[in-house]
Amino acid sequence: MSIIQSSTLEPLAALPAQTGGAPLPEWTALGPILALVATGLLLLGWDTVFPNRRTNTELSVIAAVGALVTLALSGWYLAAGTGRPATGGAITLFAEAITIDGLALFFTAIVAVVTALVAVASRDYLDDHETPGEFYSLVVLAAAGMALLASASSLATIFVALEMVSLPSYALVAYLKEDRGSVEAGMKYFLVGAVSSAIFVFGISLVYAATGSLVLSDVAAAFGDLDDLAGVAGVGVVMMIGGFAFKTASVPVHFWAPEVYEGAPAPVSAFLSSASKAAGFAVAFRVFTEAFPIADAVAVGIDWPLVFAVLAVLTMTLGNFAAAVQTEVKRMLAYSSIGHAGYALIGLAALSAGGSHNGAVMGASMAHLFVYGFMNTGAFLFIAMVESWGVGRTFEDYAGLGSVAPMASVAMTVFMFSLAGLPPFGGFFSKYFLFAGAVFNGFWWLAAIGALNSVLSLYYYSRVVKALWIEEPTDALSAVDSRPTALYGAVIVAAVATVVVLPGFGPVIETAEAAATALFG
Amino acid sequence: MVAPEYYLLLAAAVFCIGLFGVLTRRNALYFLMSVELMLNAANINFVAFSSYYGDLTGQVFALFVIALAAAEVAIGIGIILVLYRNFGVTDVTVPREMRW
Amino acid sequence: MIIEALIAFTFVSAMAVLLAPDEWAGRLAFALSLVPFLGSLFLWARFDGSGNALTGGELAFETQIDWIDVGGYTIQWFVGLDGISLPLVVLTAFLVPLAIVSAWTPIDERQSQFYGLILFMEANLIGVFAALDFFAWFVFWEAVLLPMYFLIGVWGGPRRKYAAIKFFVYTNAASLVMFLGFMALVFSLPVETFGLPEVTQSIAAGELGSFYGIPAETIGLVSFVAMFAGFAVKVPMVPVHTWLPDAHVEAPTPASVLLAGVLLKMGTYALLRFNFTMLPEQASALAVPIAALAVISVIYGAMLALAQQDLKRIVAYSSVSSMGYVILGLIAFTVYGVGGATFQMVAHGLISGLMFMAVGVIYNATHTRMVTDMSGLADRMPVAVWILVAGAFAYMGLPLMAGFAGEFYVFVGSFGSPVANGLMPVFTALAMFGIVIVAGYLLFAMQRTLFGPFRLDTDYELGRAPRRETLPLAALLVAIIVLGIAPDLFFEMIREAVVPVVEGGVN
Amino acid sequence: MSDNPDTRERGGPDEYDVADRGLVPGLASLLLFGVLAVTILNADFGTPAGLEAGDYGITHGIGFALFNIDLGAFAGSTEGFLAAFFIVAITLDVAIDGALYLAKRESDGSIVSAVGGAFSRGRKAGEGGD
Amino acid sequence: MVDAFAYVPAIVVLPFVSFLVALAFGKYLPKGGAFGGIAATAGSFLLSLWVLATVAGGGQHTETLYTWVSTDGIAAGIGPQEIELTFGVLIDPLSALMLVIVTLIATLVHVFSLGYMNDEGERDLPRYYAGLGLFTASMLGFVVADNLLMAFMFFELVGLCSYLLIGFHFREPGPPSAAKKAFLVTRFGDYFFLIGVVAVFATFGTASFVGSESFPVLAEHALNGEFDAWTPFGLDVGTWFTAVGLLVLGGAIGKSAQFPLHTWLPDAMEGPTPVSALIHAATMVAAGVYLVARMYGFYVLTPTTMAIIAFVGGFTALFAATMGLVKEELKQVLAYSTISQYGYMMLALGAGGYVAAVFHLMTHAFFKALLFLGAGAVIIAMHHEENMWEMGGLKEKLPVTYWTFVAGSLALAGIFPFAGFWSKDEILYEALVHGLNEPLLLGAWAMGLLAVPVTAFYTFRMVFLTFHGEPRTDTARDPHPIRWNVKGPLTVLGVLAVVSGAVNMVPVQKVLGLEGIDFLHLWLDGHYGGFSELTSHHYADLGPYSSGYIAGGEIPTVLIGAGVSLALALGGLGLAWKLYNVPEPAEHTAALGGIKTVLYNNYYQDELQVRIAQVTAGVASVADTFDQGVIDGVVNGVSSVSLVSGDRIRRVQTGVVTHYAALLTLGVTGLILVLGVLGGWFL
Repeated sequence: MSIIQSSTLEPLAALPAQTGGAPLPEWTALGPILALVATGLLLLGWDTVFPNRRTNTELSVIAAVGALVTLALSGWYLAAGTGRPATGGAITLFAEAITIDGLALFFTAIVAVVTALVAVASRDYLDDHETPGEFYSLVVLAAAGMALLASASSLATIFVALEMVSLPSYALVAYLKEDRGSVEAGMKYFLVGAVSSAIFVFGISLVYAATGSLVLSDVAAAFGDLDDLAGVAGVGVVMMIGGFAFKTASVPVHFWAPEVYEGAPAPVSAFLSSASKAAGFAVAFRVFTEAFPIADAVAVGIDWPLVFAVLAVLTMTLGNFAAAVQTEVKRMLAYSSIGHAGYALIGLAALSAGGSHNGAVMGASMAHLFVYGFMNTGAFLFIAMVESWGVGRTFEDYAGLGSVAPMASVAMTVFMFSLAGLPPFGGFFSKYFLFAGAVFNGFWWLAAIGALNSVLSLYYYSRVVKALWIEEPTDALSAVDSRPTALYGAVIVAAVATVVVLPGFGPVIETAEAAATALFG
Repeated sequence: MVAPEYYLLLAAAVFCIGLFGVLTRRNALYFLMSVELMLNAANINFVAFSSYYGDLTGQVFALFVIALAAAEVAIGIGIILVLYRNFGVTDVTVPREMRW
Repeated sequence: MIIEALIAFTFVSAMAVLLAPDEWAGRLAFALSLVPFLGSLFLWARFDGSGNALTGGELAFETQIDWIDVGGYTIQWFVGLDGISLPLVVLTAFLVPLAIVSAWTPIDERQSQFYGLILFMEANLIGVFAALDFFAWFVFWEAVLLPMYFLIGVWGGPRRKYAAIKFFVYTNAASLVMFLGFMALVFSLPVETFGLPEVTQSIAAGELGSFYGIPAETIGLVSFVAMFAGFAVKVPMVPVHTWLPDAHVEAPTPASVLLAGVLLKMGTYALLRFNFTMLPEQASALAVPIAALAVISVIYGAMLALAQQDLKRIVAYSSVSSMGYVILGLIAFTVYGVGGATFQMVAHGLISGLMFMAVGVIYNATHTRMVTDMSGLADRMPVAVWILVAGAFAYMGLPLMAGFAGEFYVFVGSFGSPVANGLMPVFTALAMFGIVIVAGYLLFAMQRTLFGPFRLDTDYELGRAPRRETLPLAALLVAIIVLGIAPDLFFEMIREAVVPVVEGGVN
Repeated sequence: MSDNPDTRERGGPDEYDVADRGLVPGLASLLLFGVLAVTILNADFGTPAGLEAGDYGITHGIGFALFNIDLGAFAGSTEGFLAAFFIVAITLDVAIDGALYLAKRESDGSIVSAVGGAFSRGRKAGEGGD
Repeated sequence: MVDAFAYVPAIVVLPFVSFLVALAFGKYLPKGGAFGGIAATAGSFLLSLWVLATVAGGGQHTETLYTWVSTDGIAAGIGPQEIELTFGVLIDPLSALMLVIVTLIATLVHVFSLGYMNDEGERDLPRYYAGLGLFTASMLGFVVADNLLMAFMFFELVGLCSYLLIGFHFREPGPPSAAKKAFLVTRFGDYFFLIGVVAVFATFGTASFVGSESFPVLAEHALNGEFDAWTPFGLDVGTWFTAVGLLVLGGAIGKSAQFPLHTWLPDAMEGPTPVSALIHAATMVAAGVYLVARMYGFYVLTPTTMAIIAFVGGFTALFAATMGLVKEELKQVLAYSTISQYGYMMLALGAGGYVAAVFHLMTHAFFKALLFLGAGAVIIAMHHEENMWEMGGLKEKLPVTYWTFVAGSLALAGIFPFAGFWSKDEILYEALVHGLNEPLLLGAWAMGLLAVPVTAFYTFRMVFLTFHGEPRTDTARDPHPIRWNVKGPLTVLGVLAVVSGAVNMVPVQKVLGLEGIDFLHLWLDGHYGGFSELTSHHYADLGPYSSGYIAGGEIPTVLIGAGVSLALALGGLGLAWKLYNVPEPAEHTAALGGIKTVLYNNYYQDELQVRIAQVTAGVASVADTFDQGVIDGVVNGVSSVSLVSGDRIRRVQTGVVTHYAALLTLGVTGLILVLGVLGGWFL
């Protein structure tokens, strides 16, 4: 469904007449990433120029504008069909270190959206924080890192981009220096993060040892004939899976997630659980389809789809079952986020060598991450709003919020039922396309486990809705006084997007699927 | 010339020693030192196989790993400072308010 | 374009009522709900469809637009009505305004949300019966759960939270099982889209292929069983029916009117569309177990009703029993059997709607539904009680009432049916015993509550039921009698749509 | 370190003392080493190609690789790291920025106490947030 | 001259209109809508007479009025597809006769109700007259039905009306439970009838009574192989027809209160007496017998069913009569007498005496209605006191009632010139004649014969206790006067009870050889009008029985039969005269000894049925506890298991970082091992 049928010129797709007919020069492919980096640096500069002025609003506006520009650019490129095989294939820069293709642009769009929402929401959240300046620069630069991570096509660039994402995230989680929860979360996140990045880099070294190169395409080439080095490469691959598992909070490396999402400031939790998780999946998709093609990997004895299948089942089950018994809404949402990582893992698990529907499954998983980005961010921002009212954190404290803050509660109901996968909202289609794709690819048992978990998830998501609408309001709700406009706006925008994405699911799934099939191509 | 397996073995040993430090020591600073050790184990591998394959990729990338290790330690120290200010102790196992 | 207009209008009116102030939300909702009713009458008047939608019959008011193409399949917005779906749309559009009117008395807080949710549910129900592409249909199918969850959860009785979540999770799990079954079926077919007609015709043409090594027959059987299990929960059939009594007892009267009146019909309608039209061979292969289940539903459901003390639970369990007849009719694969089953859906919708409303009117006056708490109400509330008595007799299958027509066609159709290797006469005879038990417990309940000397344990002084509560009852009773005397109003088009199903069936 | 009993039944550190676990967790790393050792010993590598200086010497080569400049002898196998170089530059800057923010001690007196107290950060109004 | 048949639908619709009028405007009409009812039933009566006259003139008529479900457009599907469900009208000698009987008695009962209900100042009269109107309409609908489905539908509607009318005084506890019992027991019978109807449709594809395509004719062809009727599980045609016959018989037994399903009729006496007179004496209870007569062509083909009908009839006749002996209330005696008289009719039908059964149906309708209305008059006089031991000596005070009541009693007992003698004698004659070479039939005949003296005894015990002797209570001394609207119907019925015997004096015709005076035989034999396949001779030659005679010839058998039955009747009357025609009659039940208590409790039939109801309620509560406990338990169990396991999983998150790191390492090592073993690295 590409609107503009571009010429066959190798560089960027031909743009309509208004730019003189000649396609944009090649480096402009980096447009979205450059926009983010520029905004980050601008924010740093702005903070140094006006150090002590409470410049919360301006910073938030700059960050949001930067993110929206990135979103616009990547959206425009996607619409123009950049990086599609039809329009001259992926654009590789810096000696194949960075590739801009459908996958990169799609995930950059996701990251940009989440960053914009978080930036807008943080204006109210950090209202009475004495130095909000660094927050925005850290967020935007982390987002730039994620965009880079999605477009990196060499293990070197991947590792460096990964660090560029992790380091600011550690600082962001511990941002509320005086709050014990934030500090404890920051400490745990840093420690687990450090260990897993060490494991990740050791994995890369083993893969380098086995294949002799870091660029994904060369690794893929070398993967074919490493007969006796399979063991070393295999361990390397598993350790890299450990690294990705950290970023996407999948099972063996998920222990940090509940504490961090609960302890960290709500916008940061939203940012981590939506954007950085999506980036983790982006790099996992690219590495495992380009660097370790399934046919050769399985031939050599490294059946990584099976590993991901194990991870998917464990993550889904652990996430959903633990979430069902939580007493605090934010921690429940943390576990639900782990559960949804499990569903997205189906995109990697339900793949088979030469499977006719590989592209469809992975595309569905990408689309699910896109819709999940909206739902999850919205939900965490709602919790941020409730925290700013100081009403309390358990389900009982949320009782009767519907009558006091109807608009926000309607938004939260939309998020909850969309996360559960109920139809009038976007989450329904994305989850069911994922299950349908798994069934089509022959992994019906994986879809069955997914379905089982999503039934259980309906239970605990509706616990929130029950608290909001059905329970009688307690007296504590009198504290709900302030109307944080920006936070409110972000939540409503996310809710509207979740609803609109159902009818508008066509373009999302089509671009995602095209990007995914290109990877396997 | 030393056979490449032994470099791998050395790197693995250093990696596991670092990991052992992480698992058993309770002080945050020891934690940082152990992570440094694990990262350097990876560097050994890179440099060893850079010469094995006769190209410079490994060595250049080792530089990057060192740089990033340093950055990580910077952030680590920052976090340990904040930890100390709030919990009064640099023991990683003490802050256990959030669980289950 | 008329169907889209109908659904869109109902959605918009739902939003409008949600935002309206609580005082006159009820009246606004009633006024707005009349439009879909008139629309459905218009559809009925101008209905020119012939044959069954799925087996290539000519559809009425059909629209087909591409929506999403993914993984080699194009998902369409494909909507159309045929002889089976039109009566159900008319039933829905007829029941909703009456349910709204019956809600004016009992619902006295958060009214605008209540009526908004009812209209939202109506839009989805019309969608379920009109949609002919799997995904569009599945969106409407699942979307109906949401409003019903809130209706039970917020305005329900004492154990409403438990009942609401049980209903919600139970039905959702069922529809997931059904989804996986259908996906496996579609994938092993060389079809391009999820359109139900295309899938049916390609199965009929015998193109059911193997699927990752699993042979075609097992695929057909497995997907049939999965879909059957998914829909059986909605019908409900016996082993999976326990959510119904809780949901009914705890739901407010208008919600249980719609729950019994229309939501149960979604299950049987889907069974007819998916299991019995698409996979007739598998249906007749499994005829004996399905027929046995149907008979058990009838007898066991009626027995349970006999043991209840709460009027609403009695009517709820009797819904389980009458739905057993529908299943018996469907499995018979004869024109009278399947046609009678479809007619019984409409008839039971009206009759159970009337019964629930009448019990609701009594509850509004006496604030109790327990049979032991009251007696001799006929003396104090003559109009409402006598309509309830008429409704009870309609339920028992009294001739010249819609119930009898439906049940009789099912019996005639299934008695002589060659399915289930000749056991059908035994099954039908056993199922018919249901009419005796139904008579038993309904008469017993009526005798204890409505007749005999007046006694009321709850201390409410009892006056005649107000006119606005008895008018909807009267309207429903008239509809039941008209349908009883002239069933061909609907049965003509139903029969036309059912003949291809039966011919496609086993010979 | 007051704890909010009503939200969840989490006791203080005493009820479950970590110290006594001692070196047991360490065994996991030994197990990992064993597995690594086995895989490594099973793998047999060919003869190493070794590094020959080439006309610019290795350090020059590294510098050229760093900036994707023509690599002469090592052109065949070494990949360019220019992209990684840019990213590392920004990452180090961000790391410094974050570390300084964390380490920066807010000026004593009003702000510290004010912020700590006022900012209930979601805890119930009556809750302890020292 | 417009033919009467065009007005046949009007006969049914007129009472229906009176139902609507009474229901809607009853409050505003004088006497609560009574006049509307009387006018309607009288109009129907006149129309029925006109129809009777036309049939007598050699006409018969059948026509489909309304197609309920048409089958155009259905191709040959599988199974019985081409069934067309229609409503039609069938006028032939049997139905014309029945029309007259029903409309006549309905009119008389309406008039009687003026006296019984209006004068006594009852409330809710519109509902009463509406009920009567609806009942008459549905009974007439049943009579003119031309197919089994229409018959079944009106059969059930009649059951509904009886429920409404028995439960008329719903404010007292008694009538509603009696109404419920009546409806439930008849419903149990209707269950078998419904299976029969559906079986007929499935077997023949049609259920019409008349025409070359009617199911009795098709059954005939099927038996001699010309028509391949559908039968389940490969049963042979004969046994399957017997089964269908018995199924439909179930409905007849339920409605006509025959042996197992008779318990509801005595309780139905809770309803107002005119209702009992109309419904539980003359019309509704006759529906069962009329139904069997209507499809007699089908029954005749199955000898075993005939034998069963005869035996059930005979047994019920004796069984109910014995129970009538000890009853104390006037209406109870009459109720049991009705059950026993319908036993006789069933005996007649079973024994092949088609004309005899119809004859007794007619005569019984008249004198039983008379007796009930007489009882009504007595009840009015005794201010609603029904116990006979509170009455006595009403002879002088209520002369008209007395004489009409005696006429009815004589007819009931079967004393010579009265109607009862001729009809009961012909039944016994037919049973005897066909029974000589049918042992089962002979047994039934014997029971029928034994019932004759018992009937005579309890009838005259009733007469003497009520009218003769000294008045035992002061109300008996000066009873409430009764007006014309009570006396009128009594006199009409009194005359009929006396005269109606003359219609069919077969013994006289046989003994004296006066041909042509057995009008009813000719009437039902198609001599005047009627369909060939519905005539009595057609049934006779299809019938399984051959008649044997005793003592030489037909005439001696007739004389002996008539003589014996008359002697027994007179004997019973004499015994009653001796015991009860004394100024101070005493309770003579002591003589019966042990069986007295058994008779009082009606052979414990009621208790048996209550027992059955309790057992079903028990099973239902067991099912309910099973349902809540097991099935619901499983559902709740699943949810609690998942929550408990969720709690276990939650505990793994201990909050200590080193644990996380340890679990992380274990996880990675585990994955390496899994992949290694599968991938074969280590081997």
